[in-house]
Amino acid sequence: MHVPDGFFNVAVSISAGAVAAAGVAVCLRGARRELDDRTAPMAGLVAAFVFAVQMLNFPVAAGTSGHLLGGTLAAILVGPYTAVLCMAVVLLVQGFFFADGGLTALGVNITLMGLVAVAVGWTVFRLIARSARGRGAVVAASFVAALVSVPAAALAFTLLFWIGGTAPIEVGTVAAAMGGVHVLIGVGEGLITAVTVSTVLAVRPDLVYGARGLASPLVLRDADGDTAVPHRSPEAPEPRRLGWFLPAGIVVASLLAGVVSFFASSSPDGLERVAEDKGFIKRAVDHALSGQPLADYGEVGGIPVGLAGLIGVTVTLAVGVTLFLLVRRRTRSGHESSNKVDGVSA
Amino acid sequence: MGAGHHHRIYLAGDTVVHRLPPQCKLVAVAAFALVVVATPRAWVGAFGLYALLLAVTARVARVPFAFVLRRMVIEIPFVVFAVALPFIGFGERVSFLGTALSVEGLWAAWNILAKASLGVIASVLLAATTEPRAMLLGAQRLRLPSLLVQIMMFMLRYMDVIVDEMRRMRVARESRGFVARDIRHVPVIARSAGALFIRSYERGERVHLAMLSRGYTGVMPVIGELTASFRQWLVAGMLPGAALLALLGTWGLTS
Amino acid sequence: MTPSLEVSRLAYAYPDGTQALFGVNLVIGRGERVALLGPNGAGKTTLVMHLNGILTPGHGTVTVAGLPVAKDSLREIRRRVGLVFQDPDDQLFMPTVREDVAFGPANLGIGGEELERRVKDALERVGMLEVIDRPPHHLSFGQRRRVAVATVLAMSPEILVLDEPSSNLDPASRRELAEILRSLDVTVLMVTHDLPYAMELCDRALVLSGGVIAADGPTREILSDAALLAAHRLELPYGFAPP
Amino acid sequence: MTPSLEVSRLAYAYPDGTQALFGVNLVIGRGERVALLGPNGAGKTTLVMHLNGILTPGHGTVTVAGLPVAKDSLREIRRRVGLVFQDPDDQLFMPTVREDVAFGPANLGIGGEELERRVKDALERVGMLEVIDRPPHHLSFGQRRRVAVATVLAMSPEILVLDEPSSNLDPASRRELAEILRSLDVTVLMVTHDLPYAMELCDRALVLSGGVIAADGPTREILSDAALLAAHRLELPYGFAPP
Ligand SMILES: Nc1ncnc2c1ncn2[C@@H]1O[C@H](COP(=O)(O)OP(=O)(O)OP(=O)(O)O)[C@@H](O)[C@H]1O
Ligand SMILES: Nc1ncnc2c1ncn2[C@@H]1O[C@H](COP(=O)(O)OP(=O)(O)OP(=O)(O)O)[C@@H](O)[C@H]1O
Ligand SMILES: [Mg+2]
Ligand SMILES: [Mg+2]
Repeated sequence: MHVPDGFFNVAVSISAGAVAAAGVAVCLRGARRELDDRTAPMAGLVAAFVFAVQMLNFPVAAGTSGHLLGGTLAAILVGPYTAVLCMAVVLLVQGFFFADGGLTALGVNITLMGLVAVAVGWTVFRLIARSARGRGAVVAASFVAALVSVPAAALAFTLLFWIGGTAPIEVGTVAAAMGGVHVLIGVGEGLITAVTVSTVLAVRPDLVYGARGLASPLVLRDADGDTAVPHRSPEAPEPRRLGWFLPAGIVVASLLAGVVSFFASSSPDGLERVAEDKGFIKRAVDHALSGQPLADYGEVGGIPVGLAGLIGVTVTLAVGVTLFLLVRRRTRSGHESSNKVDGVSA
Repeated sequence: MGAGHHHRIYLAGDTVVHRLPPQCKLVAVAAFALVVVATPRAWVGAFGLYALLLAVTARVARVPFAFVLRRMVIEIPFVVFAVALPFIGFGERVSFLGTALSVEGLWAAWNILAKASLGVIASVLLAATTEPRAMLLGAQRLRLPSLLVQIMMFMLRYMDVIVDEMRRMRVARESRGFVARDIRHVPVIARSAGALFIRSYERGERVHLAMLSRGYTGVMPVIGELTASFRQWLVAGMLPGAALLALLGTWGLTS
Repeated sequence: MTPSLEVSRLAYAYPDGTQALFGVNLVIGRGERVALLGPNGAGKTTLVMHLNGILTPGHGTVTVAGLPVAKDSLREIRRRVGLVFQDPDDQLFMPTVREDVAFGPANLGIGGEELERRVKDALERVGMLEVIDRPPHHLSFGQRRRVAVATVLAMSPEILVLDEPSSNLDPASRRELAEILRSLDVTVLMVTHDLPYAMELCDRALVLSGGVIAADGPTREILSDAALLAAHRLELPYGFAPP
Repeated sequence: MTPSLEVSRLAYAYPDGTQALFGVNLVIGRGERVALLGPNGAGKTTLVMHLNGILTPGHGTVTVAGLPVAKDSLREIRRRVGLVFQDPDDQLFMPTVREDVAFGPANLGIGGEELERRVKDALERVGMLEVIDRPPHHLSFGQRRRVAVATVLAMSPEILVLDEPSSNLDPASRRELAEILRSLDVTVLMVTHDLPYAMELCDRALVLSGGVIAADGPTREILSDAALLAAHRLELPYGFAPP
């Protein structure tokens, strides 16, 4: 999904750049609360890990190549704000040090793989993890969250390309293809995320941001008299509630939609396009804004493409919700038993 | 993405391009990419001039053409995408070898291929002539927020740590009679991959703590000053400047 | 006079739940050279990591030259306490030995010729001047340990804490290190499993065992208390006859 | 009888160009226990890494029990030669101690109860049975070294090569290791900087210095040749009186 130069017109490149910069600025502020000098290396490691994970590439049928994103993993390990920074860093490094992903497309890339993927992933994660507690819940929530975040980013990509891509596509076709394939990639993403989170939870629970409330209280004793000193570890605050993140995500998203479509329709790219094309963009923007059904766009193999797109999204949601319900039931019972263990040791 | 994510992309050398301060090069390459993206796709001549400019830069920097070509594999997924465009695009169609291709799709494919390739080449040249560490210092000079620079620095270090730990683990495995030959060995690799994450983290963490214990406060002490002279900015500006001239020139010719 | 180091009721558990320290108390005066002895897994490294704030106490306090170790005093503490890690790979991270040794003093704001002088001087002392331009991870283990010692010497700390500095050193380097430590006018706390070395260098010894201080006294006395030694997996080596 | 180890005219340079070995010749008979002494950076680790094919000779040959070390004999060589690394972190890589110790024997095709028995037995010998379910990188340095020794013992190799196995061990573990080595009926090559330990354990010693073998003979003789020792940065420690 690393967009190279020339994929999007100048208008979209610049406005997505502005959105990305604004998003990163917001996250820089937010990250100060998530990071201390101890966790800065964790952010670096997560970035390196995401970088490695993104090398696992899947050829995607009609779209671009797909690969794992890592945004959800980052959010769970270091917190959503820092996660966006990690993703931004990964993309900067890939763009500047490895020539991967266009420099003018950095804004688009950061917006999609950073802002959208992290916002969606973290939101889903918190929604699930909040309703159930315990290690199992955290791991399961990571799976679902990561799974959902991938098709979400893919659909955002399609939307953006539809608005300001440099090639004419039928949004429905591409959305269907992208959505469908990325659900599969999402399963891979979910597995990797869940395995990593559970590994880290097993040996260094203190490193999982999304599970900070889980660290069991320490009981220390002094050896001289074997006196028990019940002790609560000083840090280990409750993970912050969804609070600001959801509204912030919505603001970013609407900013994105608003700014991008404004630029695109007032189109300073007269340089580039023939009149018919402009008509296409206008039409596209009208559709995006008026929310007309996608079904207008004809059909593929007998299935109306809009319908195909909807099927992709529905399948994603269905899988997500099913897993969510399963997890909730599982962890409910798991939670009770873990309570008992706590009761014994305390 | 694809092959070749290694530090090896840097080619040590002592040319004018290598010696330019990193911040100048960063800005120059970004500006060049912007000019390329802003060029209308029909101005084929302008793209030729851009390619020529990059070729000249590569010569001056003594970066072999074969090296640049090898690095361009990163682009392959998009080549695939671009090739698909004439088939999935709509609008007017022309017939070519018996298949109907979308004219608009063909143009779009050309547009993406040309711009993406130029962008990739420019970035490859930048990375080949600038050490990663220098690039970080350049970013720092360009006022990239220090938190981002710090994360970036740790990330680069961790890539080394991970590679290093992977090497250690491979040697350790082999010296105890392990040879990864068939699919049955995947679980072993997977098990040790889980350990790799924690292990790399903890090694990096201990090193970080060692840095802290030697007075580190989050900013690398800059041992040599990194100021860029006006002349150096001028030299660096030659690439995007010439590209802009080419763009304006072509505009003049077409209108 | 305020003591150099004061540790009181220090307890600590690692994030995975393993408790390593169970209430350590100790006081070390200015200019003393003290050996910290004890079996593997006793908690020596864990204790040492608290002395410049790398680990944060789960319970209890650490005071360095009158200054409690806390978040806002860390910079000052780390300027005063120089720590040589048990594993040199944890200590060396820059691309060349020169930059690695320069790192600490540069962070203290030293630059130019003074920096150059300090780097050369520290490397000279440990006999590693000739590898100054090589990458540290391409050195032999013993060479890395010597460079690790140099990185700390270059910072001229007031208190020097060394975690098994003599392991993997060849016998001559081991003696040279002893001479360096004797020549410095600083407080020294040295973890070691080499009892003759401890006796040669330190007048006082502490025995840490099972996360608490089990003995504290003159090295010579401790090393002649056979029952104490046996209880904590300490014993004098083959062929050793105290002079 | 074919010797256990035979190294002939072995030279090696690291990829960065540093040459570490300049033509090493040595022959070790079956069942011998030999100490490999020498200053830091002499090339001991480099030599040892050739003995089971981790490094490939730049020049010269290495033969193990008559079998030349080459690409297609590596599996067999590694089954026969057990190597304890100088840095235990290089040796341990699985998520738990149990899996790590089981790794080698499992590769030899051992499974089930026999595997379990070997793992427990090896850990028992080094006194680390109680940490069997912990992750190795969460152990103290000395504990890691002991587990590293166990991983190799569990493979019951014919030839045991140890790179400073006693460093970072507490004195009792050091003696216990000596007892283990003495109780095994295998060929042993042990790198060490601890000369009394070498004398206690090995009848024969080699001095490697500057990438060549500088001396080869009975340990007692070598350690009493003051000129030889001084020439290679070797010296007997404080308080040592050969019994
Ligand atoms: N990172 C870690 N996570 C969990 N437990 C640890 C960690 N490091 C050490 N421990 C445990 O804490 C205890 C004390 O370890 P420490 O490293 O302080 O011992 P030590 O006295 O330095 O031993 P050695 O002489 O072997 O270096 C040991 O039981 C060890 O297993
Ligand atoms: N990875 C490497 N790359 C380049 N040079 C190396 C590397 N490892 C070791 N060397 C060099 O090779 C020489 C021999 O190193 P080696 O590790 O074999 O020494 P050693 O005898 O084991 O020393 P020590 O007693 O300190 O462990 C040294 O000069 C060292 O600097
Ligand atoms: Mg220790
Ligand atoms: Mg060595």
